[in-house]
Amino acid sequence: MSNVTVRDLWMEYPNQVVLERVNLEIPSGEFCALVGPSGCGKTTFLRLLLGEERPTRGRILLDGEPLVAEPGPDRGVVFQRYSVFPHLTVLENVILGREFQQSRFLGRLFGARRRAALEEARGVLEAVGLGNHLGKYPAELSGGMQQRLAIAQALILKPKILLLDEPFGALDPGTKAQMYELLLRLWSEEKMTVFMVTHDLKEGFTLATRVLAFDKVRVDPTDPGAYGARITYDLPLTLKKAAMGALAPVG
Amino acid sequence: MSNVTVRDLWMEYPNQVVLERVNLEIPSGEFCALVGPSGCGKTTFLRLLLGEERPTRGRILLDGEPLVAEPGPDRGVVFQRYSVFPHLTVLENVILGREFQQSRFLGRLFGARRRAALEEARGVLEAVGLGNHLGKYPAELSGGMQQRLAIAQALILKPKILLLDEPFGALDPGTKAQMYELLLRLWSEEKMTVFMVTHDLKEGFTLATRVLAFDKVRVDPTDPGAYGARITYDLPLTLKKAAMGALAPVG
Amino acid sequence: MRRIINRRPGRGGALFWGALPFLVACAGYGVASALRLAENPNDKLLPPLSAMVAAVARVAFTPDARTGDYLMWADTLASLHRLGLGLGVATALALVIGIGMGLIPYVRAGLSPFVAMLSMVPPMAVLPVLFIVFGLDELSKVVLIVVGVAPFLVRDLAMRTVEMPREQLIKAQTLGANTWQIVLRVVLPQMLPRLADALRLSLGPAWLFLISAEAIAATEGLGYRIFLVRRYMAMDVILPYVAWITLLAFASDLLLRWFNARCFPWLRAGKASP
Amino acid sequence: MRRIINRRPGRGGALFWGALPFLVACAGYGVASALRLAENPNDKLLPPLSAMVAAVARVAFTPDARTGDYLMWADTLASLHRLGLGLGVATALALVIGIGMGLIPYVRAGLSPFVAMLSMVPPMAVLPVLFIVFGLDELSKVVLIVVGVAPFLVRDLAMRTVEMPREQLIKAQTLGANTWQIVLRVVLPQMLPRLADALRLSLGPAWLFLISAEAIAATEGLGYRIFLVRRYMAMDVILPYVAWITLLAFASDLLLRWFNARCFPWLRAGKASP
Amino acid sequence: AEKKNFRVAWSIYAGWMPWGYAADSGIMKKWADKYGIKVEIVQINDYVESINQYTAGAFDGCVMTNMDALTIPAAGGVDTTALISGDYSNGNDGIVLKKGKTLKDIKGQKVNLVELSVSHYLLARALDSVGMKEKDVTVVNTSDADIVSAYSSSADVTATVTWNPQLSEVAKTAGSTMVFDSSKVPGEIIDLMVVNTGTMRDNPSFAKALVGAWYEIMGLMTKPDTAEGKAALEAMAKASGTDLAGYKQQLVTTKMFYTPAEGASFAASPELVKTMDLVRTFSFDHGLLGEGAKSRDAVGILFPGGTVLGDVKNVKLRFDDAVMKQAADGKL
Ligand SMILES: Nc1ncnc2c1ncn2[C@@H]1O[C@H](COP(=O)(O)OP(=O)(O)OP(=O)(O)O)[C@@H](O)[C@H]1O
Ligand SMILES: Nc1ncnc2c1ncn2[C@@H]1O[C@H](COP(=O)(O)OP(=O)(O)OP(=O)(O)O)[C@@H](O)[C@H]1O
Ligand SMILES: [Mg+2]
Ligand SMILES: [Mg+2]
Repeated sequence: MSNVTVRDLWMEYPNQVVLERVNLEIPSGEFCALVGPSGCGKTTFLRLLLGEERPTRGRILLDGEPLVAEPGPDRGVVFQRYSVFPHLTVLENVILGREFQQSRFLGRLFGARRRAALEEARGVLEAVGLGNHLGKYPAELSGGMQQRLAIAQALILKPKILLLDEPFGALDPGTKAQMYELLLRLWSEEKMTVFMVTHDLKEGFTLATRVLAFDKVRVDPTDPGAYGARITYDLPLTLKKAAMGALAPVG
Repeated sequence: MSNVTVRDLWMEYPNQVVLERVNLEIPSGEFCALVGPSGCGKTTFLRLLLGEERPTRGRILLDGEPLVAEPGPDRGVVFQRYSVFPHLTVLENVILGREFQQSRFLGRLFGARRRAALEEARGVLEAVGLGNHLGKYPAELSGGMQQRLAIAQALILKPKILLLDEPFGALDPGTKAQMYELLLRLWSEEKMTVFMVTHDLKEGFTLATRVLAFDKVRVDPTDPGAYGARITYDLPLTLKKAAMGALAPVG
Repeated sequence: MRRIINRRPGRGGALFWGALPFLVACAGYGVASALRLAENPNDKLLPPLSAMVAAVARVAFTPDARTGDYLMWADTLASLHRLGLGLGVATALALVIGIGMGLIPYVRAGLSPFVAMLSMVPPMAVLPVLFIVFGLDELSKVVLIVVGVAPFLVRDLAMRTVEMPREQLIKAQTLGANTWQIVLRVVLPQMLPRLADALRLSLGPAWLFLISAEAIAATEGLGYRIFLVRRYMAMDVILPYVAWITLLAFASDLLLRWFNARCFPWLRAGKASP
Repeated sequence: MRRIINRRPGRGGALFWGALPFLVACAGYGVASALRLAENPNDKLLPPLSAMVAAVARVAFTPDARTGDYLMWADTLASLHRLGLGLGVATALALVIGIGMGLIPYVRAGLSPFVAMLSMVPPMAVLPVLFIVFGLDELSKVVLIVVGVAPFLVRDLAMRTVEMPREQLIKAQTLGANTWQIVLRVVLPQMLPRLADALRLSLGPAWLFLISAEAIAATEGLGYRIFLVRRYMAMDVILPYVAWITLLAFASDLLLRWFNARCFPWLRAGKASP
Repeated sequence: AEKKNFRVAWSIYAGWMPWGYAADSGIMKKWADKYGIKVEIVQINDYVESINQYTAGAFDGCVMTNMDALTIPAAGGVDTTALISGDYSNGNDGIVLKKGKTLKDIKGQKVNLVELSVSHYLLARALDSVGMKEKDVTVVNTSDADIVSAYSSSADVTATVTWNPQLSEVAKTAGSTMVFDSSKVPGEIIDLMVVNTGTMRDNPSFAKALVGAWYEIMGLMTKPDTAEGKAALEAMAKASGTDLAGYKQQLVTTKMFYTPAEGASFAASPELVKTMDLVRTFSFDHGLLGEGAKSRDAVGILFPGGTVLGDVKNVKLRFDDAVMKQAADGKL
């Protein structure tokens, strides 16, 4: 279960209000696409959900409880800027999550458990199209490959809430289609709640069950930072959800 | 004038061939969109054109002369990963090019010339939608805003050849449309030769006068790095070019 | 329970925790001193606070019988003068050579092994040679500081320059910059705060060299006084002098940090404020 | 003409340019020495090469009459042993405290002012106290190295840890890591090469402290020998000893670099090879 | 308190080389075994540090000059007994000038010396002898390890006061003249073996073992023609970084008390009282008796006859001839 409730949320930086009175009620298993003009506060909103930053006013509740104000394994993330570990190879980057989970003290797996983790990681990497680059370091990958690596890294743990910041921005249409399929399969299988920032409206409508548009409603021309963005549209695409839900047990 | 000729170009990394026997003839003023699957070598190709790296075999000619093997002001660039200067504000980042040009020894402008440069920079920043963020440092900008800053920085110098690596990847549709307009106007006014990597085929066909598709034609399943990518399609959209050319004197 | 890496002390908490080790150290000294004094009331090794206060009053606020100077201030001035000169020269060298080595492959190839080697020469062991070349007066003390500190600064700055993202250099070139302009507008502004950090790290060694130089031949200076009174183990003078040096160095450290925060706002831009 | 920052010497060129300053320095010494010797054939300050070779032959390849040891090797062993211990302890401290300070806000608040202060205390000035607390034997020499080098290592490592991209720590937390796992799998592996770099920078100071400690109380060691013969200005022994120390330090430097290149292939991954 | 293990520090100097030999040759062990104790003899390179360590309690005994014994341990409240008066400097300390041939020429020059050491004292005595004051020169504190290189290589060092072996190196420099040396103030710079008075009182055998070992070696040194004597001298020469001839040269300017009787009578002589009066006056004038000292009487000095210089209630330095007498009488 992972209902997300946002109540009267404000986020202010010095000299600038970014988000203003945001209210939301997202039931478990929803796939939300966040859209809006560049710089309006979508990434900031994800960072708040992640617990990386704290709202200056208002609260975020997770299943009715205040959100633990720190990142945790219940919330996976793919950042807008690639955030893979430069000192680990592609394969090591992906099994790291399993190692954290299964080896509290060493953070490292050996023997059969390691082999199992590697097997699983290879599967996911194959699915994101990095099957041929298992031993490379991130610095040796192209931009899109790094992004796919970050996705594989987040997906393998099957978090309850998945936060994606323009995850498919640097991918070509073919690879993108593959990634859509992977993401949707995992989403319906695992009943994750997904928040995905995207600039591609078509992508938003294809994947999501709900589209949230952020934008500033008021602008003070003499002081552009005076007002923040709010949720201007909140479109549930309920039919699709029902369809996906029906599909899930089968897929 | 800026004809680009590529002859029998190979690019190999240890254990991996990235580009294989690439041949091209791009007349001056062409707008090329480079498309292809993630990791196939598009960024690498731009880096070669930039003079940042040298091909392992083959040659690149600029107006019949071998390419000067170092970056220079004739070739502007917007990298896939934002590459603005963290220690300069938005406005300073943009006037920097002018300062380099006009002040050989101090690299700094004063008085009237500085005011003129600032005026010009403000205009470009307004055009990319950063008019309200002139005094911010890059670390205070969102991803898309940094990308627009990098574009403004490159455009202000009106280079003969412009190399763009997924420049609009992180922008919302509205902002994107604005940027298209700006880019096309400059392109037709200045008769630049543009190379733009994109994953959005529609974008490629909208903007470009020629689409180059990169892909591997041969794959050795046992050694995925054995063969490199080549240009698999080279589509001239000549009609459009003529139309744009006709428009230019007017716009 | 949040992870310990995500928990931050408040303003008061930071003050308290920051002060704690100092208090513990002071208390430790007090106990050790009291124990020794109980055994021998004239013990010189760990004098009581009162003795140190009296000694400071004597050297700092009473004119010296022989020279009429206020010793501690005269010493401080002399030492700071030498230190300032030495660090100034070392910094200038580091800027020129360090950035040169970091940026220009030929300079790097030519100088990096030599500077690495030079930084390993223990300067104290070749002091006699320094004396001959630079005389026994102020100059040789300044030179000792330079010789001791500059190689570190140069190497650190060169390392940092090499670590700069290549994209930035390429970007600058596409904006038409020549090498000199790249240095002036791209590398230097980003290296200055790093240099200040490196300087902070080398304040300790700089004082060390200064003190050693003053111990060898001098007529005033903080190091001179320490080594002079060491002759009769006047720890009641030495310890306050050491504390004073530490305080001076610490103040310079703070000053440099303030300088960084003040002159390079971009360093902290975008970092979470709390 | 390409910009100078884009021109790289080839393999041979790098060798040539790297060797040049050494040759110049040697030639300079030769000339200065010849000049002084022409004036006074008994000059001790800049002895000719032959004198140094003879001195080395005496201390390195002839057993000492009194003890039967080969002095130079015995000295080297003694010094390296102390140095190794000192640096080992300092490194361990730096890892624990430096990473702690860099990663955990409470530890940072508590220790960072104290460590900054500590790093400013000139260790030589409080040597008498060190000797009394730790005795005059091996321990105090090792402790001097630790006291002299550890604060730098700790501060440098803490700075570097703080500079790590926050995204990585957050990412690790979303992958379920606890603080200990973050240290073990994310911070430590990335800090080890930095630590090796910091160690490289502190090899010079470490030798300096060792030599100073050996100068005061020791019966063997490279520093002991240098200070023993310094009273007679036997530069024919001192200079080869200094050169030998420099060489040892330089070799350690190379070793650490090789270690970094060897154990952390990701450091160079993606960097242009030529 | 009574104990079995003792530590004694020494540093390299012509008159103290026998201590090194005592440790190396086993003579010390022999005498320690005789009294059922253990005595460790530790060489410290840095003379001042060895005194500091003794003062701080790390050693039970230490070699030092009479002036340093007064100003460091005694002024520091450590009750100290001068157990053995080994020798006095008889030309081992001297003043050397580059410019000028007589002492009077020193006027106005910078003088490089170890400030507050016996060199400084010698300079004060020398200036006194020609009616000058310390104000007439500028004293530059220069560490003893660097005095040779500074003097012989730097043009701006023109005058220096130092001791052997540095003194002979300095005097060798072309154009230099030794204008004054300690033979002109004989018996004033005395090299002692001092021990902690409390330790000595509780453990008489410790003092006896030290004195016994010392005079056994003195005996060897007076017989350079025997194999044993020659070996001893050679070992000491080697340890002091020179050869036999060089070491003998240093001994010429050192007035050794080879027999316990000589040492005992020197310690008991009335001249010693006069010397110590000069020394304590110099020390007080230079602030060496510590900040609490209101006059030169602050620290009491006890002499064998029972004479006391200074504060009777604060006797911290005691010249003792009892054990040397026992040695002279063959009672050890
Ligand atoms: N650390 C910071 N300090 C000050 N202002 C900030 C900071 N971080 C973000 N901002 C501002 O907050 C606003 C929203 O930024 P955010 O990164 O959330 O935008 P976004 O919606 O993700 O944009 P994009 O689509 O371009 O990534 C921007 O105007 C930015 O300038
Ligand atoms: N420094 C390097 N060392 C080794 N291999 C590299 C290096 N840089 C790139 N490669 C490899 O070269 C190939 C092409 O990379 P490039 O960055 O050109 O791809 P791209 O077409 O731009 O992909 P994307 O659309 O994902 O950005 C990749 O397989 C990558 O792994
Ligand atoms: Mg964003
Ligand atoms: Mg790319």
